[in-house]
Amino acid sequence: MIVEGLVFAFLTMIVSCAAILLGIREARQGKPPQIRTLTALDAINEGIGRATEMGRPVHFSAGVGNLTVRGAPVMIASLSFLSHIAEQAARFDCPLIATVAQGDVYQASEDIVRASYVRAGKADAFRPDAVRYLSVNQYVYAGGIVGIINREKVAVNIMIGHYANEALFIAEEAHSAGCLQIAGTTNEYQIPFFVAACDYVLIGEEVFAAAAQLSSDSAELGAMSGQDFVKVLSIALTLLGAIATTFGSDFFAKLVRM
Amino acid sequence: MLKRTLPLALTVFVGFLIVFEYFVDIPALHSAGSAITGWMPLIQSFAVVTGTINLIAVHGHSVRTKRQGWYYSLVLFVFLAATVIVGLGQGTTVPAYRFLYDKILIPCSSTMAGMTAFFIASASYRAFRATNTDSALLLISAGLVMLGRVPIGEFVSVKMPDVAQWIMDIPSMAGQRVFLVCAGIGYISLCLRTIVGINRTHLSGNE
Amino acid sequence: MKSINPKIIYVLILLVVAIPLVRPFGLPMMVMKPTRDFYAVVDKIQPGDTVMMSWDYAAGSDVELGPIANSLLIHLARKDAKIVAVSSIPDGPMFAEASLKVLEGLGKVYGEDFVNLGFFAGGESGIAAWAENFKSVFRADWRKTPVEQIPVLKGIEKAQDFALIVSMNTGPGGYGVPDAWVRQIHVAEKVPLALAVTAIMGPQTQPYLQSGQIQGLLIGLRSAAEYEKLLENPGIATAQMDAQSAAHAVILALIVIGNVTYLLDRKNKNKGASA
Amino acid sequence: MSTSPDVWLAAFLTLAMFSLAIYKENPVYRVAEHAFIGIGAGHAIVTGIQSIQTSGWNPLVKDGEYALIIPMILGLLLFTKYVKPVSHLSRITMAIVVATGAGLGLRGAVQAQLLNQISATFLSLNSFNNLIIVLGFVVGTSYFLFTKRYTRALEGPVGILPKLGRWFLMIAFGASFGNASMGFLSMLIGRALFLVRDWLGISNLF
Repeated sequence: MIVEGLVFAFLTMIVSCAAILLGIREARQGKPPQIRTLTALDAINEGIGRATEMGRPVHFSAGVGNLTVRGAPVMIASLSFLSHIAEQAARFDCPLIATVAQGDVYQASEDIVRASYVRAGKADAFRPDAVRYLSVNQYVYAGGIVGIINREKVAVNIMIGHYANEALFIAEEAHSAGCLQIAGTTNEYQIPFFVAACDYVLIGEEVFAAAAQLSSDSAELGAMSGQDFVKVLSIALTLLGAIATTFGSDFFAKLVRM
Repeated sequence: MLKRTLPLALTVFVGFLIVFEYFVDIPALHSAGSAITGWMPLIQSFAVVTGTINLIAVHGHSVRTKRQGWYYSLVLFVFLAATVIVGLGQGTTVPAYRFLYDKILIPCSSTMAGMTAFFIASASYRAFRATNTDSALLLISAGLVMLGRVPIGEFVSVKMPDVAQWIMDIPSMAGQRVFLVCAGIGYISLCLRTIVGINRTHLSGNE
Repeated sequence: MKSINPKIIYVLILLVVAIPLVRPFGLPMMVMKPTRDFYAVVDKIQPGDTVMMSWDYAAGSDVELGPIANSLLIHLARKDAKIVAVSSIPDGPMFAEASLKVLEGLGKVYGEDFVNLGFFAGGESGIAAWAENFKSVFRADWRKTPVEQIPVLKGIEKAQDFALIVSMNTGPGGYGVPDAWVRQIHVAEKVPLALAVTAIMGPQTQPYLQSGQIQGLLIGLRSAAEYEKLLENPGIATAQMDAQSAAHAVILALIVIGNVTYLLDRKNKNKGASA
Repeated sequence: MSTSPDVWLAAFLTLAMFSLAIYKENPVYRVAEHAFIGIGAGHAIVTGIQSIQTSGWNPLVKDGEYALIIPMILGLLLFTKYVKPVSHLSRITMAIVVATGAGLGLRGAVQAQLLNQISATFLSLNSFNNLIIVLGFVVGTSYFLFTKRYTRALEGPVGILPKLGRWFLMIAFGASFGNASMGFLSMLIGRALFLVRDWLGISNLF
């Protein structure tokens, strides 16, 4: 019935999916899991406060991914951040500039920012140029952001989403302009640049954890607890496999190829 | 019904089909799955074309309303039109097309990419400071790998390439593997939530 | 202490890179194990075997992956292998075309010894589609000749008909990322797969080599220069290694200056606090 | 120095792009930038249409592969996104595309990203290197545990484990950075080589 060689993979998939779905169900029944504090998340609120005091804007960028194929998971998480940041900014009357690089992200971002202003009771304060489409080309996009940061004297630069080679360009120029920087991405090869160039960084999966904390949908938090369970299983399987190998048994090595 | 339920039902149906045809040994399921995957390249080609419509709309708007810097948008349209007319009319191998591509597009995009080296240098200078354990590890690992990968490192010590390779193969490998596995779990979770219809971001947008 | 203006660093780096290109100083260089291993994989190819090479890169990565493509083509030509070129990104075929010129120089004939099939859309799902039914995706080559009329493609129906598949890959900016090739070619089709990636992509691709999911891995310009050395055919990659050395020497010097000024500043501050 | 207008144009564009970092955003850069985006977008349209022609239209019309009518219609539906009254129709295509992507992702990630990586870590714990890899993997993964249910077990003296995990990640990021510097410098070298060799003609290299 199951294709040979894929039996264990199939079982792993079923177990992982079940754990995630159970986590979601638990959360939806009113028992969302608690998540450890992430300093970068506090830094976002402090940053908005600081920008408000200085009377200078906050800039948010979700990078160059889109909602379907390029970095979709982190782009979707990024929208949760935008929603939170826009609401905070609206509440404190802090100017917000969100720049986007993709058509679908543009549509989604504009809807989200407008809704956030309404939630904060500041529907009138929403300006259509809060969300700006710059370019689908990564470097042109970065050049555009650098121009905005310098011209409009941005105080806080938040970059959470899918980035490629343009990330370091933005981060370095924003640093020269004196911005406080908070960044996060799941793209492994961009993380080192953020870690080096920004003040606060959400590393990989931390982006999802933070987004889940900000999100109004308990399903996201619930999924986190399922994912953690799969991580614990991965650790256990690795240790068992390594110990078995040490004692000369290839039981686990064969098991995963079953 | 057509607006929400049908797309959602299609997501669930197609998602499960693609997953199960891979694991389960049923020829009919398998050929249905391969047919659908076989369509994707063609559909994506349409998506490539629609993706540029937004760009045209944004710049068209800026020209019509004579927004600040609208003449730049005009430059964009001239080159866009030239590329499309030559490309569709005569193909991508004619000299005119090669001119646009090889002599304008390539120098610009390679230069932009190359400029990142500037920022690597400035970031190394200001950020790689041993202020705590985290940044000290980052600094040492980066410095040793840099030295080990260029011939000048062998000038310093013949062991440098081996040191760099060891960092890459052992501690860095462990870190990379953590990243792959954890990202994989996050990815599985998102794919699952999409297939069962909990995550519907791709079905939102303009009503 | 006042820090150095970034614009000065930018200009410095540009100069330091340009000088060795004007007057190279030719530092010696070792060949590392991964490159030797990759070379051995290609060396095992038998005359008449068909190898697929995918140009999954565009302008920005041509400097790093172009020399690798060249060396691999020369090596495969020496082994009398047949070569099928494809690309998972729209700009790829043009770079394939440029690289393939080297084969004509070696007396190979287009259509009989090698072919450029051009771009296939869809990234991962595209790979999955042709891996199962080659001609459902590739119907004509880049010069618009129907595949049925191309001798080199005779008998190619699916991924398993290739002795080796090599993706020269630029990573997340592309459509068929390395992970997608591993998932669809190694995992699903069990066909020998090797990757050549940019230096940036190196660390995250490495685990696939160690877990045996790919047969070989070349990383950036350094590997390219090493491969040229193995082929005893020094080329553009070898020539650029001096510029790499000079620029890295400057970056490392900047790191040292940064740390020294940081430590001095801290010392001064401590003194100020105790006084 | 080169006498070819093509080379001069490319050199001009290269310098215009450099001016963005070395100087600041300026009109020369902006003109080059917009020409560059225009050609980029045009190129995407051209390759897209060519690909529709060779793998969709031609086989459908000339070879009678009528099944291709389905993806052709699905592709055309994408254009409805810009036509307000029927814009929801594009969701049908999006649903199928995203579901296929998610399905391929789910089935592939379990093996390529989970099981193969885990089984590659089934290393005999009798060498220093193997011990480091296994330890690094275990503590690194523990760093990515977020929910209190599991992190509670990591309080007190074992709290060092996720911290140690973070150190492994830092080493990995440092290595990535060190490696990346070579890649970006390669690109810069490519442009510098063009300037000194092709344009100025002062290089000793071939």
